Amino acid sequence: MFSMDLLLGAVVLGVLLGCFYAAVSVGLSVSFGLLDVPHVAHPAFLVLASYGVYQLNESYDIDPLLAGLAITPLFFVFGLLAYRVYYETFERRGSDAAVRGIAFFFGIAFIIEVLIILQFGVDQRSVSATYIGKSWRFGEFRIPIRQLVAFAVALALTVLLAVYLSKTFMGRAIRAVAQDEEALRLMGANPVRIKQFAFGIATAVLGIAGALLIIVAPVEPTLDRAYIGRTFCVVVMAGLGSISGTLIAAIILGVAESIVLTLFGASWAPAISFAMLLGVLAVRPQGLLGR
Amino acid sequence: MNKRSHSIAFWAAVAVFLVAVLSMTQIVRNEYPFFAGYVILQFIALAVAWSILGGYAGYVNFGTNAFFGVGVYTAVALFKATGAPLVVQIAAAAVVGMTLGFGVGLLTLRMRGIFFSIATIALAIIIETFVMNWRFVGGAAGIQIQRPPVMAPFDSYVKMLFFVQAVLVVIAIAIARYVQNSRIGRGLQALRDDELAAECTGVPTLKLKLIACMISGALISAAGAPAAMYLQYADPSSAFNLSYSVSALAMALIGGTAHWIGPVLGAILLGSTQQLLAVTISSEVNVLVLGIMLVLFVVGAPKGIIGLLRPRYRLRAGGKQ
Amino acid sequence: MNTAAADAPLLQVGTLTRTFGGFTALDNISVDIRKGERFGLIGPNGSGKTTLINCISGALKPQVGSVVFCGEDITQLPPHLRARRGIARSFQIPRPFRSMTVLENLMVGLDFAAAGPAAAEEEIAMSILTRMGLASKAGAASDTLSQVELRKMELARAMAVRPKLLISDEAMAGLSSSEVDEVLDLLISLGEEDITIIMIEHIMQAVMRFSERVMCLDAGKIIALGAPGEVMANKRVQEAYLGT
Amino acid sequence: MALSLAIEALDAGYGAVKALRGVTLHVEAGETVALLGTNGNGKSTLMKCVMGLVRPDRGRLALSIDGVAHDLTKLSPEAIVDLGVALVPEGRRLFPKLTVTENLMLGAFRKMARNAIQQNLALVFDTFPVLKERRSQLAGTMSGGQQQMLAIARALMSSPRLLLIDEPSVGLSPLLVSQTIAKIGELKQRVGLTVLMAEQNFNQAIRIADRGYIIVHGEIAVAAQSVDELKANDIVKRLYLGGVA
Amino acid sequence: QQPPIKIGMSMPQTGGLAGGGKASLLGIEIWRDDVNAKGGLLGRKVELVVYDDKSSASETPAIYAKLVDVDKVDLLFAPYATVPTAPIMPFVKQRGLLLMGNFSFQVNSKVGHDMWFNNAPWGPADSWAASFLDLAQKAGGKNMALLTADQEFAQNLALTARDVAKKRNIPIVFDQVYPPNTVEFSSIIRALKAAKPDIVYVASYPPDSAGILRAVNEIGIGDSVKIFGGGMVGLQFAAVMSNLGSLLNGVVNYNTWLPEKSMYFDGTKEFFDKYTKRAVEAKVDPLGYYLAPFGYAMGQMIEAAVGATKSLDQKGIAKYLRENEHKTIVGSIAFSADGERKETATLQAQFRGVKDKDIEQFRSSGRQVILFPDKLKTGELISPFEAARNLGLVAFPAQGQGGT
Ligand SMILES: Nc1ncnc2c1ncn2[C@@H]1O[C@H](COP(=O)(O)OP(=O)(O)OP(=O)(O)O)[C@@H](O)[C@H]1O
Ligand SMILES: Nc1ncnc2c1ncn2[C@@H]1O[C@H](COP(=O)(O)OP(=O)(O)OP(=O)(O)O)[C@@H](O)[C@H]1O
Ligand SMILES: CC(C)C[C@H](N)C(=O)O
Ligand SMILES: [Mg+2]
Ligand SMILES: [Mg+2]
Repeated sequence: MFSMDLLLGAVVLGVLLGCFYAAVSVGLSVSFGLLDVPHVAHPAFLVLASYGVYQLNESYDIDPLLAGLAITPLFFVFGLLAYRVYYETFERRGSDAAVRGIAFFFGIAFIIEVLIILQFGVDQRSVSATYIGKSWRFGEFRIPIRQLVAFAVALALTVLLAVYLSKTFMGRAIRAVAQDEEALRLMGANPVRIKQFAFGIATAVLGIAGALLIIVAPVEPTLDRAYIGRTFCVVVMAGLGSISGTLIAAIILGVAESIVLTLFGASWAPAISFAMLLGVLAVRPQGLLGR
Repeated sequence: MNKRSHSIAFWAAVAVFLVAVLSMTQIVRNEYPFFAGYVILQFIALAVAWSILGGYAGYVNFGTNAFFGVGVYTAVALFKATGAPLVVQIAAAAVVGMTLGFGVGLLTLRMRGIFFSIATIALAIIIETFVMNWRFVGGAAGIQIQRPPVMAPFDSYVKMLFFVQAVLVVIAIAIARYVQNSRIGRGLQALRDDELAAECTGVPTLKLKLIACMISGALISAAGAPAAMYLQYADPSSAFNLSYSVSALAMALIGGTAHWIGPVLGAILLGSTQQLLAVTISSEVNVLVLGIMLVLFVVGAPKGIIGLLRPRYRLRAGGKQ
Repeated sequence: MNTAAADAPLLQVGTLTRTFGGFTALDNISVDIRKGERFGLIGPNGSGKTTLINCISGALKPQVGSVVFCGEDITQLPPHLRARRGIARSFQIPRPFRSMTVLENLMVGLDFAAAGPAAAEEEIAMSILTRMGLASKAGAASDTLSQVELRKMELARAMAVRPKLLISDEAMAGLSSSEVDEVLDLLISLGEEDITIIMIEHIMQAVMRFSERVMCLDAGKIIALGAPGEVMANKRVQEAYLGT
Repeated sequence: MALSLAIEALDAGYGAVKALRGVTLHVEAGETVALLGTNGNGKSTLMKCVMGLVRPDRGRLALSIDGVAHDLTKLSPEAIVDLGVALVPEGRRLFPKLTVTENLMLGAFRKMARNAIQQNLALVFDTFPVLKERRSQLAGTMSGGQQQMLAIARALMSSPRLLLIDEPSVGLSPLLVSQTIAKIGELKQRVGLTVLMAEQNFNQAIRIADRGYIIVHGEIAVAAQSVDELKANDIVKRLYLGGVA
Repeated sequence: QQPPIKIGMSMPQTGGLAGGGKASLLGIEIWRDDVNAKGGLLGRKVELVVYDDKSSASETPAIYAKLVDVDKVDLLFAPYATVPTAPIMPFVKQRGLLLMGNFSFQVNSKVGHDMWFNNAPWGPADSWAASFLDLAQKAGGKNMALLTADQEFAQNLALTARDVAKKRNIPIVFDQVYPPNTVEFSSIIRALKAAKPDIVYVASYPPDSAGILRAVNEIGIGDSVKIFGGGMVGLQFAAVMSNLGSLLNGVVNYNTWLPEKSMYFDGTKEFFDKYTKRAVEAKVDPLGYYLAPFGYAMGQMIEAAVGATKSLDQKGIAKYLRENEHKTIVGSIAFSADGERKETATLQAQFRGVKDKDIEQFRSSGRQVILFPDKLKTGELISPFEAARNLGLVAFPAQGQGGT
């Protein structure tokens, strides 16, 4: 059933899918990759954002992307709060923060799941927008517009974040903070505030990522569990904290998944993409662009 | 107390525990305690097994569900193919779990910290995918299993499973205790702090990690094996449920990883709360309570329950009692 | 033991080369170290001293060359097996086992590398600490030590391996000269117990007093090797290193 | 410009450990003051107190700049850095996974320093040419001595007015020790730095020091008004000038 | 006052099956309230004892042991769906207990418990595929593409579909199994399209069903396709339906109850009046066609059996259930020996004239035209699929509120 045409299509769709994966993972690349916070509740916040977008779309008919943008400030604040609690309870006491943090964030994730269920019920939800359900044609070939939207937004998001982190003082401080807090303090920066701010950004980004999530597919309250593996894999495969690596890793996964889905047995897709992750780690334990 | 009298006390306690369990199966008629008790014992075994690698060596295994599922499906496959008895299923699961642990170790233990954790998540998904495509054990559709008749002195299969799981718990604890008190424990602790320095001080880090990984894997798979007979049904999404990973980790942390008793206490607390919530609150709110408990315990008891009980207990794997 | 074996060098480093990316940190280094010798290793910062002992202790693998210890080629051995064969080192930037007390740090080496009865371990560890002047800190958590105390503990932990060859990487950095003297006395007394010692140090007086032979590296190459006086008088050493 | 640091009756420590007891010392504008003392005597603790990283139990820490007094015990480390105080910490404390340049750029984090980046960069590259060569190497893979240079350079990037240096010569080759000490002396002239320097290498330290203190067991044992007075001191003789040194 | 009659069950209230579970439970609760309003069973009030099984198989054994041994309930209902039900089948068989099944699929085929009765309309295992392929062949379909979720229920459907196709000599030109949590179906649909099938049989699970339909709409499926659908779980839920809106048009999919004229029996309308009111408050599926009336029917059957045997003797009740036909709000139900329906009553219906974003439209008849079974039929298949999709609202004006 192989044909050049199919392969090409699979690659194109895979790149688009990969960009979507990048968008939902890039916040984690900051919070986990750079700040060392074992944020297993990242996907829970992501799904929460999707529900926020759903609510705005449902009751005020706001475009999902705009809705995503509109809730970013709120998520920024969530991020500040979440980090504050994490800091006060773990980092400040300094004991085994990483491992205990995992349990902590699992707890947070469960709480978010239940709050969503209590508020929205367990049924799956989705949004409507003009670009959902339509596609662009190139002859026989068609590309779903919602995927193009996800692609463009994801690309913009990662590029912006990458530039911010490498070119600004704040960005550099964010990249330094987990390596040596006291040293950063000696540079005249307050590491706690920097981390908090960075965590805020990482969470704010989820507003937009959440919009993409619900644009691409419907959401349900426990969807976050399916994304824990995926997002962490992207971030780790990328090399911790590397934003451009995140994009690359996500695209590789997306393309691999898409090719397997199109040309081989779809049921093997997860095995293949996660085996790729293991392969990458076996060869480059620090990830693709890790330092 | 010196080491020897400690040992005597420990084995005496074990004997008392097993005798109590056995007599309970003979005296108590109501089966529910055995159903619920089995689940709690299973979690104790998982948490103790997890902490051998996750607590002592600091390698946080997210793939408890992979080992658990492998245990379940080893039992299923063996039972379906040969009708092997329960003990053989468990032994086989332990061997397969150990082999898997060895493989995982070779493949991933050169990865540091969180890379290892992520690799274990990946592994769980890969193995689950394999099982889903393995028609002999039912694939994704799952498989129903007919239990063989129960053996004397038990009058019900679940009581027997309860006793068997209690034995597994004892084995897990005995091994964890041995590891903790032997030089393996100190070696694991050293490599947890600094692998290169440990190597240069003579600690065979890779070997110790492999050993820890194999022991932990074997115990988790063994604890999972009876689940096939307990449920009389197996399907990949239940057998490889992420909640096994979360629970094992959370229970060990809530109890404290500095001493083998920590995971035991954590599992008893969290496991029985879960059982209790399932039959009392019994709605989404039980997940909420679980979440809040997790948060409160890791926040309020940074050194785990053992840290609360013995305030001066140092947060330290393999620390002497 | 025949005389040939007794005279054979304890450690033979042969044509060792190690590069990082395009950068050559060690360039074709060959040197023999005799049993019981006190060997000083000097050289400008970044000349490859630490890299060399990383290759000897097994923390790094060289691209080219071999390391032979007690007549056995150990180039491919992992560090812990080298430690068991009797090679111990301290780290230039201390790497304590942070969750352990000072005493427990030493116990690791005694447990895993040193041969001997397990029962006496604690006494041995205490005696090493006493010699290092760290006895009062035996029960202290290692992450409360000051930099210098950490350096001392590095050395003590290496001694706990009960090595044939002890490599000290700038263990005296930051010590006052009277403290340098103390540590030096200690190292020299170890030498008298037939332990071979390689010492990396930038404190010239210490190097002079300690070493029977000195080797100076520059940019990954040996620029001088010989008696301390000779090496110090070497023009290239003076230009590249001493600045006199 | 006038700047001075005055420390009075300072007590500080870590829980039960009392690292400093009743320490009184002062540093005037343009001076280079050496802080001597064997290990564990509290030199680093003193510097951390000045930076606000360790809070003193009691005593006074006052920095006066152009006649305005600042109570350092009340200020956060960030605020103290903003006043123009920089510390080269012991153990270097670089950001190991950032490149040399990125480490230097972080040195210029404080607002005041951002305008002077090019100028400061030129200065440190001129002072430590090897840093220019290794601009894009990760700091963590540099040799011990190279890291020490980077640590000093990074502190200079913040255009400090008061520079605290904790044992700058540790791990440097003899050539570099004298070069580094000379550079510090030179920088002091060039940018009008005031320097408080903890240093074990007595002979090098006194090349640039104007005067010095000796701390013993957390207390100021000697406050010498000049280098000669230091040299003549008994403790100094015993600790630094006797034996091999 | 006599003690109440306790009916025990677990129900998925969290996890993947919670959506269905909660609707089903509401149906059962409405029955409880109705029967209690009438004075209860045997003059005793009916009380439900319900625990959450988290949609997981591993929770149910302990729960049912508690229900039986501690709570000492008088009767057992099964949880919604196959996975949580499977582990309790051997238990009830061993204890000789009656179990009223709730929409599980073929859980009794291996266990062979003679006191098991499933409320679902599935009937014989292969009828599902058979009815869909009947329609397909009538429309001229000659070959088939099969797209199934790698999940317990969908795989069971696929198994029978392959069997039936083989018997009828329908070649399978595309047979793919996609993994759970697949995000994007564009790639799969492109591959499917490339195989140029006439019949597309999809056995998908709720989150994916929407993704598949979207991808079909965006990528296109080709003019060759005569009929599309069959076993898509999820298209029965109000939230999914209202979101997909016009994308549903043309799809032929299985269902259990629909607001078509032929589907109203004694009490059906009254039931939905109550359900509609209570669903809002309970935050469950506002339509509730799929599961809720069958939960109610399960109660009705128990009510009839207990009433007829005048006892709670489980053997007697089972005997009565097996030997009689039962009038319920979902029609009359008769069981075969394995406890499944004698005849399938699983509907195959085609979506037509569906607009976007409107839940209410589904309350009127004509939105889902029943094509099978014959005695409930309310229209004919429109084929090919592309043609059916493109027929707009004009051709099929809503036919007003249905109901008898
Ligand atoms: N992992 C690495 N990647 C890149 N370069 C490295 C790495 N490790 C060491 N180097 C380089 O190799 C050279 C030698 O380093 P080494 O640590 O051996 O120096 P050294 O002689 O010990 O210096 P010092 O006296 O300053 O400690 C240095 O230029 C250093 O930057
Ligand atoms: N974080 C800490 N917790 C507990 N005690 C500490 C801590 N840091 C330092 N100390 C103790 O405080 C005392 C003074 O330490 P400090 O580092 O100030 O000495 P120093 O004069 O700088 O010595 P060195 O020459 O070793 O750098 C030492 O006894 C040390 O053990
Ligand atoms: C609604 C049903 C199709 C669900 C299916 N019977 C299951 O057990 O999972
Ligand atoms: Mg070095
Ligand atoms: Mg100091």
